[in-house]
Amino acid sequence: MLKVENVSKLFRSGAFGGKKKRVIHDVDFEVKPGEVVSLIGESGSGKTTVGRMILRLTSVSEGRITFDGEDISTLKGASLKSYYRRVQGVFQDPFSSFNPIFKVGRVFRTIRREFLSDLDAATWETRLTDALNAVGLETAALDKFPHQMSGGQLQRLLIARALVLDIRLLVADEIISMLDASTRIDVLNLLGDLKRQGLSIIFVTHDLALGNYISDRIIILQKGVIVEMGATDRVFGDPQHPYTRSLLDAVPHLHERWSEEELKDLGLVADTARSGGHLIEHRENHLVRVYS
Amino acid sequence: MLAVSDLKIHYRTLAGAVKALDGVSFSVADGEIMGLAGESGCGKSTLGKALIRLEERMQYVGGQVVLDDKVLPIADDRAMNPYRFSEVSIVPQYAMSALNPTRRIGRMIDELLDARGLKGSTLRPELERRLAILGLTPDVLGMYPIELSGGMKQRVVMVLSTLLDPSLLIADEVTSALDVASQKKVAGALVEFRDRGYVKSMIVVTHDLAILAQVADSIMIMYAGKLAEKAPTRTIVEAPAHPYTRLLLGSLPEVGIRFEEQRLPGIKGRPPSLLSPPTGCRFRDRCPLAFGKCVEEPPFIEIAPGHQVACWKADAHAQG
Amino acid sequence: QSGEYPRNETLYMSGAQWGNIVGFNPYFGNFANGLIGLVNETLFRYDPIADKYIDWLAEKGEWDSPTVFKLTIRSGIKWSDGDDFTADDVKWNIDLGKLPTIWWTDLYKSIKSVEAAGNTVTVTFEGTPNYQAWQNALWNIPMMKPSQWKDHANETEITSWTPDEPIGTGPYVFDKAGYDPTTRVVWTKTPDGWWASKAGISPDPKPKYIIDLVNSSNNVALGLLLSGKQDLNNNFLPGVATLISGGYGLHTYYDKPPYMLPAVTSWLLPNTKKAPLDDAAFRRALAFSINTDQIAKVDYGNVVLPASPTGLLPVWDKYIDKEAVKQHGFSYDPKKAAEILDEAGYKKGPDGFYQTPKGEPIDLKIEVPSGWSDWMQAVQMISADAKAVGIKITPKYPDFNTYQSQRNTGNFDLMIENSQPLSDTPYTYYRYLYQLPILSSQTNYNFARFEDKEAWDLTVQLAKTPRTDIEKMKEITAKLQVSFMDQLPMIPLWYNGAWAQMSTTTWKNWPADGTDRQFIPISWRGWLQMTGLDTITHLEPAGE
Amino acid sequence: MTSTSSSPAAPAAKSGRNEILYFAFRNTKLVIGAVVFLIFLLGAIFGPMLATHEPLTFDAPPGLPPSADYWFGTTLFGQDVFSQFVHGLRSSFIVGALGGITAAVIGMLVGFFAGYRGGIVDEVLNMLTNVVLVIPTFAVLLVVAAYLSVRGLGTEAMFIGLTSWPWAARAIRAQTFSLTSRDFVGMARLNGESTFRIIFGEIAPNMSSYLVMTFILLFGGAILTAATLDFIGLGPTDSISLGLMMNFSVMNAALQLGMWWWFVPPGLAITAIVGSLYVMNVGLDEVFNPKLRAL
Amino acid sequence: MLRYLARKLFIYLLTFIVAVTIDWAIPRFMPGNPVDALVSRIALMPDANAALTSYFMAAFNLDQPLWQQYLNFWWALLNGDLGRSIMLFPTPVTTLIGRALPYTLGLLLPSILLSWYVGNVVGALAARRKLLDNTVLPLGYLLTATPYMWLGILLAWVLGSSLGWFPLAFGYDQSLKAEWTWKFISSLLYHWILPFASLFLVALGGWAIGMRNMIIYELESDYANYLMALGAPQRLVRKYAFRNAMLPQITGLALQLGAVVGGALVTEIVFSYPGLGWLVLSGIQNQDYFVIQGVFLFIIVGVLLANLIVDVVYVIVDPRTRVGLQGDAA
Ligand SMILES: Nc1ncnc2c1ncn2[C@@H]1O[C@H](COP(=O)(O)OP(=O)(O)OP(=O)(O)O)[C@@H](O)[C@H]1O
Ligand SMILES: Nc1ncnc2c1ncn2[C@@H]1O[C@H](COP(=O)(O)OP(=O)(O)OP(=O)(O)O)[C@@H](O)[C@H]1O
Ligand SMILES: [Mg+2]
Ligand SMILES: [Mg+2]
Repeated sequence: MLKVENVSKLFRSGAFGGKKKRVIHDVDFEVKPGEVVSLIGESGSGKTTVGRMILRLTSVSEGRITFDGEDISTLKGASLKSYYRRVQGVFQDPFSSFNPIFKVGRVFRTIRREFLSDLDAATWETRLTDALNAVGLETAALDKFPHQMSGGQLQRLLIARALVLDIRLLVADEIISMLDASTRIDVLNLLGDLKRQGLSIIFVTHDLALGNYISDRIIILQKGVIVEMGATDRVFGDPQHPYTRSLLDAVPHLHERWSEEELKDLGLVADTARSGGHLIEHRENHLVRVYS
Repeated sequence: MLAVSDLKIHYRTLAGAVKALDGVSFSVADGEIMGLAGESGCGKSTLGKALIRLEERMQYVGGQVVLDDKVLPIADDRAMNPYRFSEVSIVPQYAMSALNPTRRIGRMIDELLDARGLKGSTLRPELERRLAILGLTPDVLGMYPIELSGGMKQRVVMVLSTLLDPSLLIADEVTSALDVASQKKVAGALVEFRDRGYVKSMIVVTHDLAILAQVADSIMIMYAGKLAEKAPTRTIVEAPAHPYTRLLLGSLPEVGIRFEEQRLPGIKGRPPSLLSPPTGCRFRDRCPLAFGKCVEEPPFIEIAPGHQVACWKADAHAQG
Repeated sequence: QSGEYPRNETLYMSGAQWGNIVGFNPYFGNFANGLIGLVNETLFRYDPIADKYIDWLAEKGEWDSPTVFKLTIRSGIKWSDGDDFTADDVKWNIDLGKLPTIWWTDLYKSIKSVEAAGNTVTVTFEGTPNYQAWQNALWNIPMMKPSQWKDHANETEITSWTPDEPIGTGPYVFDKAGYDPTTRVVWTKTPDGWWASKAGISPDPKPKYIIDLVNSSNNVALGLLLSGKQDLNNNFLPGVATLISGGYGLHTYYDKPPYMLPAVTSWLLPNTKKAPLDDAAFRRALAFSINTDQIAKVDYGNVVLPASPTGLLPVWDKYIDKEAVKQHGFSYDPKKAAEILDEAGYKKGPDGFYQTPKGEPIDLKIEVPSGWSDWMQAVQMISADAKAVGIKITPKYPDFNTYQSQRNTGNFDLMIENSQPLSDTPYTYYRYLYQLPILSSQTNYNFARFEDKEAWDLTVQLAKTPRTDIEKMKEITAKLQVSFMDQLPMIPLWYNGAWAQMSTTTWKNWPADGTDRQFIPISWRGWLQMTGLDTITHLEPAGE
Repeated sequence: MTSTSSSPAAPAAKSGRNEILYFAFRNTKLVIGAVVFLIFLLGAIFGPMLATHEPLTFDAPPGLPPSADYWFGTTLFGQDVFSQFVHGLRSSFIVGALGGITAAVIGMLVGFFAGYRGGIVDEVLNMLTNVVLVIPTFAVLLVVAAYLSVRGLGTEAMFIGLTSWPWAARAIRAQTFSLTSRDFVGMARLNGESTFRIIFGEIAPNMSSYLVMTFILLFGGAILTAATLDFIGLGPTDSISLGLMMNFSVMNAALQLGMWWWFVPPGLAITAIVGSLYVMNVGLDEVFNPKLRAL
Repeated sequence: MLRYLARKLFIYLLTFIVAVTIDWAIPRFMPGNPVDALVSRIALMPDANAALTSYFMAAFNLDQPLWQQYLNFWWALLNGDLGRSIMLFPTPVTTLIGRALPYTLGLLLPSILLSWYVGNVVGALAARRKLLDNTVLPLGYLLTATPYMWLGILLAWVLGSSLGWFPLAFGYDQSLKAEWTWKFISSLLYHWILPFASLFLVALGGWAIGMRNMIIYELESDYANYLMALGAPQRLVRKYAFRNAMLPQITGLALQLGAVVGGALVTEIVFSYPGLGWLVLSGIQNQDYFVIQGVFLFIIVGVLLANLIVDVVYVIVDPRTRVGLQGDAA
């Protein structure tokens, strides 16, 4: 369905963009219908950038991204709109995803105006109510200002927004990292339910536990390079790349305490981000980057 | 040894007083790292700030703070000053921007020490030694904050805050903005400092229970301006007595838990407004165990050594 | 000497110099004021009050024949650099007229030769000389030192080059130490003494220094005057009438209104190329409708006098044909104005305003420069007067530059104009009124663009009348007056004054009516020759 | 950065707009500023109706101090100062409003597009802004005005507007830039909304208070600049303004003659209007910015 | 750092080119011919007009094709030639500017620098003391809202005209020779005080308010909070706040320059002070385009240079610019 083919991204930096900085190197993966793919990496590894490129909020510098075989960078006007009817995103900060001066219901009116203007009022109402119910909200919620709602509610509204459109791929960029522990699981569960209904999700996170919780496949990004990817149980159960391992080691567990040495090992995570090398198939459905 | 009793701190707002701390009593032993956790807005930071410096809008309403047998005059900004830094110190949440951007770090530290009546130069070797422990070279002292990465700044702040070997250190959300790798480093540093005796005791504020489980000796859970539970880390993690603590722990996905296999429950509802909090147990609206008695406020009582809970049903549960 | 000009030895004057001082070239407009008269003297001078020429550097000047003028140069005069002033110097200066950029070049074209021999200079004309212009030139051409100027006596530099220090024959020399082009020029008494006082022709001026201050604005001038920091002020000061009677110790030529000598006629300038202003009847009707007495009284507080219908200044009173004025003149009479219009076929439209005989509405603009408040008020009064008669005139206030360029290019309806000052002959007035041909840009004369061949011929005839032949001059001017009053190419309104406010704190013996000091107390360029200099030479320190 | 964005739901009881009004009426700075401003605005609107004289006609006795007949006295030439004053007020407001609007429109367009589009558009617009910013605009105005033979209020206002926008553009650009990085703008793009719609429907409303304040400052600035130009004599040639009044009074020795009633009212009015605008601005800031709301 | 300066320099260069082009274009594309004004100033017989007009057209380089004129204009400019004045032909405009400049600079430099310094100190004090704040703030707003000329007029009226304490015109007493005697210098100062005071006061208000607000903002910043949490005395915190608040004020200084120059021009007019403002005014009144143009260019260059200096100073005092633009620090 979605194919990310050897995509690289260069940002201009410095005055007048004299220099270019490559933040994504040759990223190549695929998302199948009904599949949840997690993009995992530390801060600055390029997760958001990949997500934004898929959403066409950032342009692709090299390579291409196709959806159902169509190169998304060629989309314009109506075809872009139709792309957005199939692919949507939810972002990290629920509070900043809503225009703070309007009531939250405005988002849905905009959706209707931009995408569903052909729908008659009744159909629209039922569709809206259904979507809201699916995320566990009442229509009354639409009449509130963003600051009057909790982060979890807002994220659910955004997911409902995607549901109204009946999309096929959702890019969820750290959508729970700003939520309280008590509410984040609600949102995660909701994503899980949607996946069951056949929605594909690209789940961006730096929290391995969360990635593990709902995803089918894991992609580990380090400084814009995919260092390891594969089925969730493979990558987590048998991490091959040192970077993946160090990430896993750093995850605190409730019930297992780090040993004294582990805790006080203040050495930096091995800087193994080298460009070059290539991904080889370690096992079926498990690719690892090796360097010659 | 820190002993806080019935501390009440309110925020003055136009809409009325926000009762961010509404009668909080607990103690932290020497050498203890106490984790403080709870949902956003429950008053964690307020507690941390109250122990060192009240901001303009914070209003001291009542209670007492005793540190090493001395009563801290927390309501009196001037009287409090001599205690700051040397007795109580803080690693703020905003470590990234805590350093004056236009002063070289070393110079800033010297000026600060001089202003406190200490000689910057005599402390210099100790400063450099501690920086080295965290993997920083003395060069950083000659740099401007902007020349350091976020993690470096955070470590510098940690060293600076503990330079005078305070009795109590408050670390407010020092790991929250970091990814797992950096988080671990900071957590390690906290323990290291305690172990070396740079600080006697510590309050680590965070909403991330998993990290507390790694570093804290005891964990205190707050809910809506009140204490819910305090116990040794192991007890909290393995045998929490307060229903809120349990629900909170239950909603944490551990590596290995998968949605497909085990669907974790969340906690329904939202915490009450602190402007006019309900009487009685503040968690009762969301509590699965709530019963008639919950309209009365449960006392924060010790149900086992070092294990305090504020719940009418705590006893039953701890034993059951 | 200390770095100061002692107050009791210094005469401060201002009123002529606007903007920075541009040096010492008497042929360029903004030369240091006082240069002509105090340094570079003229062959003759002229006393307008007595209508008398004063022999000056020339001891005599006579027509040997109708075409030969013979000048006798006074001997014993020295340039300030020590050289003798000679007839050759005079010839050289007159010969400058051959340069096309010199203002009397037209006159010079009719000169066949200029010869110097001994102390005489003989000027021979071709055909009938323009006697009037020649006479006028004689007291206006400054004598410059040929050795200083000879390298620059060409077409362009003569109007733009400037020496660092001017050399002249006059009572004062340039004081370099005090020169500040932005604020002042200082003239110091000639160290070796002035030829005129040595020769007993003129008293020796008492002020050791004359400081001519650059005008920054009326308010500065007024401030200085009121605080006794200025002795002779030649600005028009708004509200001056109240000051004179206000006990500020100010002296004026007359001690009662109009206080000032009349210096120039202010005219209502119609554009005679535009209907209905091309119609003499209409212009006359306008003339009858304006209450100039009222303007003089209300607007000026009586420091000006209403003008004679001939437009001629009071000094030319002897030329005025009183009989003609009675018959052809005009005075404020709205009824008469209406009659003239009715007679000429003008009819009132539905709005109560007159329309042209062809039935077109009349709506005229009258313009004066913005900020010239006395004129602004005057045009409002004019427009109100005209409205009373039924002529629609709207005041407009463009800025000065616009005003000037519109005037020169003929892009206006009505304006107030007064650029032709007092002189020794009414000829200059008639040239100003009638000169032909009309060019696309009229820079000095005939702004009304009035084409009257006959009047211009008469003016030329006047020019060719010797200045001594007063009767002939009267005869011609009488004809011109009749023609003028019938046609009114411009409408005389009032006489602007020779604005002079004098302070008696440091200097006394200022000119005054009814004394033996009937001089014009004016330092404007060209006026020192017209007894401005005598004002200075007759001053005495006030302390004594 | 961290999870502190749980906004204090404290005054949630009142809805956003009411809350603003509530604070607005309690903000003394805003109230005082607005009252002073309104007084002068009313003076500008209704004053000319009260004036018994044409501002430029000379139909009064000259040089009178204020009296019952001539409230603000008369000029040296017998013009009624009060009439001049109220007409001048009107001109000031017109120039301020027109100049302010022109500058605000340009500043907004440049700021919005530079901030939103970024990249090369930003570079170019930014360059333009910087160029106009460092040019001493007053000097430009001076040159331009000096060459115009006919000058009216409209041209004056327009030229002021054309030269005074850069700081506004800069500020708006910065605001837009930070708002653009907010996720709701990304959401809007995912909605397929047009650039125009995003800018004016999503971004602009969020900075409306800021835009109002910017406009207020531009308004005040335009009044000051106009007064300065008028004072030099580059003001309108066909009407009266407060700056011209000062020009006339100074040029005609009102200082020396002690005719204070001629130059005090116009300067006082400008100071009061501009001052009230500035004070209102501070008040508005306090109203809109919860951080500054005094207890 | 060098990149930063290079970028700034580029902008200044561009600004300069734009300004010069505007300056060159305006008189050429506006109706009316400056030379006519000059010629009409010299009393001429009609037929001499043409000769002199063409002479002056040539003298002002107006007789060439436009592109040539443009290049000439640049060439002359780069040679420090701003043309000749019309009203004071043939005085070079640079001479006129040279005469007026000392007066203007003498007003501008002290008033800008002193008002900046004093304003900042007063503002910083105001941020500290409620009482002072309550007086400084309203007064500051009043002062910034005051048109330069009006304050000048008021001072002139009260202190000059009514009380007679100060002179109201000229750069020095006209009874003195311009020699460097004590008497002359004191006269210069005496004439300088009022125009200086009015410039100083108006600018002062703005700086004081700006500084006060900046300080309050700085005192709420994280580093100030941290310092206070570590028990740093107020003195140190305020010292830092002052230093840091000063930085935006430096850039503010550059941005304000143009306005202050405008203020100086009108103030000079009020006090008949023989500086550039005075020169420009007579240029305007006499339609002397070359003087107007010249002064304009001069101001542009002055302001650009001052901006550049401020930029360099800023880079030196603010470490953030130094590092932040070296590339990707940290
Ligand atoms: N607009 C931009 N211009 C220049 N560099 C950018 C831009 N956006 C992102 N980058 C850089 O690209 C890299 C990847 O950024 P990205 O936001 O995709 O990381 P991330 O993995 O999402 O990190 P985080 O966990 O902090 O959100 C970073 O080094 C960042 O500095
Ligand atoms: N300056 C303030 N004015 C008014 N109310 C405040 C202020 N600061 C905090 N509060 C309120 O006080 C309560 C406690 O806030 P506090 O910052 O202590 O929470 P927290 O537990 O640290 O939350 P978080 O995890 O989000 O940091 C919250 O309800 C908050 O809304
Ligand atoms: Mg990201
Ligand atoms: Mg907190």
